[in-house]
Amino acid sequence: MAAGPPGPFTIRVQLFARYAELLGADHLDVVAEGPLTVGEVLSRVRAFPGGRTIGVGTLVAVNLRQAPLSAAVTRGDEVAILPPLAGG
Amino acid sequence: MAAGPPGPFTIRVQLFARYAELLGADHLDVVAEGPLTVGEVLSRVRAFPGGRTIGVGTLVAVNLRQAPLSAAVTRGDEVAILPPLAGG
Amino acid sequence: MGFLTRAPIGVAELVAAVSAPERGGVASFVGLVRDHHGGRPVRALEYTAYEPMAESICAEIVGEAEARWPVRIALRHRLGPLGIGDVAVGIAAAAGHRDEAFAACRYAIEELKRRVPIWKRETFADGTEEWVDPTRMAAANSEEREGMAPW
Amino acid sequence: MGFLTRAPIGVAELVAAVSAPERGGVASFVGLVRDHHGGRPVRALEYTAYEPMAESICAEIVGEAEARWPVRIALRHRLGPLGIGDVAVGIAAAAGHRDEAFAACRYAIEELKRRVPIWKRETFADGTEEWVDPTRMAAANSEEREGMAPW
Repeated sequence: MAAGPPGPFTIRVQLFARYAELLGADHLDVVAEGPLTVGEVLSRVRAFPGGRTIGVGTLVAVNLRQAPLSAAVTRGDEVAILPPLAGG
Repeated sequence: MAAGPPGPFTIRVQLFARYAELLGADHLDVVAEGPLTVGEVLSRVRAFPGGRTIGVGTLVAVNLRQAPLSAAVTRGDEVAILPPLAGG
Repeated sequence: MGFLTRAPIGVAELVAAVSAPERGGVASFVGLVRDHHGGRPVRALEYTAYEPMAESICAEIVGEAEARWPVRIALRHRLGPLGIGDVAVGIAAAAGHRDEAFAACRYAIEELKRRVPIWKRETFADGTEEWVDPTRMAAANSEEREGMAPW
Repeated sequence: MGFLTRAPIGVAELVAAVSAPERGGVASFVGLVRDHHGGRPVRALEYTAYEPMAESICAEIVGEAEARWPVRIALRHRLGPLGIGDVAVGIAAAAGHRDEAFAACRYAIEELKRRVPIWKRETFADGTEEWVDPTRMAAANSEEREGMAPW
């Protein structure tokens, strides 16, 4: 990913299933003053009303792949917080 | 199995696949003067023309179940000599 | 892509999609919607997915299996409302030898359950609804085998 | 009875025959007629059986699997002339959990190949015909994996 222009930017965080229900939205926008880690994005989301129900160890995907809490999130990345998977 | 009346009796031996082809028949009749073992029946069959192609370790079934060479064959038993299985 | 579908899944179509004269052994698995879960009677359920990621991970899993074994894999997961007995997931793996077909089929279903972002909302017989959480089920019902896995 | 058939075998019918709301995991296997064997191109083949024994042993194998795992098994083997790509054998095993379904399906195909008196006559592309002998193939072609198993 290119770093993009400097200054604040918006990270669109997608929510699914139980998390979407608990936070009452299928996405949230997190305003970042600069690059954040996945863990920092998760903390911002947990500060929204209902956000405490999201576990600190929940799965997070960046650009369609699971990402560790230490991974960087930059301008234009697609972030998604994934409740426990139940496919199959 | 009941022993049946004394005296000689005929054992119908069924042949399949390659053995039926090699011996030119889908069954043979072995005349027994008294109870025989499976191994003895097999020896009699191997004495027929083409019978040497039947291995001494071939599978033999008595009354629809595999039987060891030492098993007894008595009047009324259904004997079958089974070439190497190739189902599935 | 097309690993996700809102149409019924047929095992015969999956098997046909991977079969070939040189791949004579085809192992397959279908998972059906069960009529109970964790000891509670289920009336209906609905699958949802993070669709672009689910498609991407399904493709990755199929690619991994086809790289590891000389197989061809077909995989479908249904989304939307399903009734009891409907096929939720179907996988077919065709190979020259059945060992490989079974191994690849098993790999695909295990990895799908572990990695593909799909969720299931169950409606129980009493009308209550719940998002299925296999991790919570395993902890809460560790003594009750029914609760540990959808099947 | 009815494990042997001269009609085409459909995997969907086998899966449907064993599926039930409480048996949500269905593993299946189909074996297709391959277009080559032991490195030689095959044109057609014919299966024959010692039919009463084959039916009896199939019933025994299904009974063993159903006693060992909480499964329901459907099993069919085709007899008579078959073309390339036709289904020769089909097995479906349905269980509450997929471990059991896979294990039982695998057990049934392995035991079928080991114990059921069925024979296969192959017609090769050059017109020659031969009764397949897996024991001889294994010995003669131990270096050539293709020759060791029909799939």
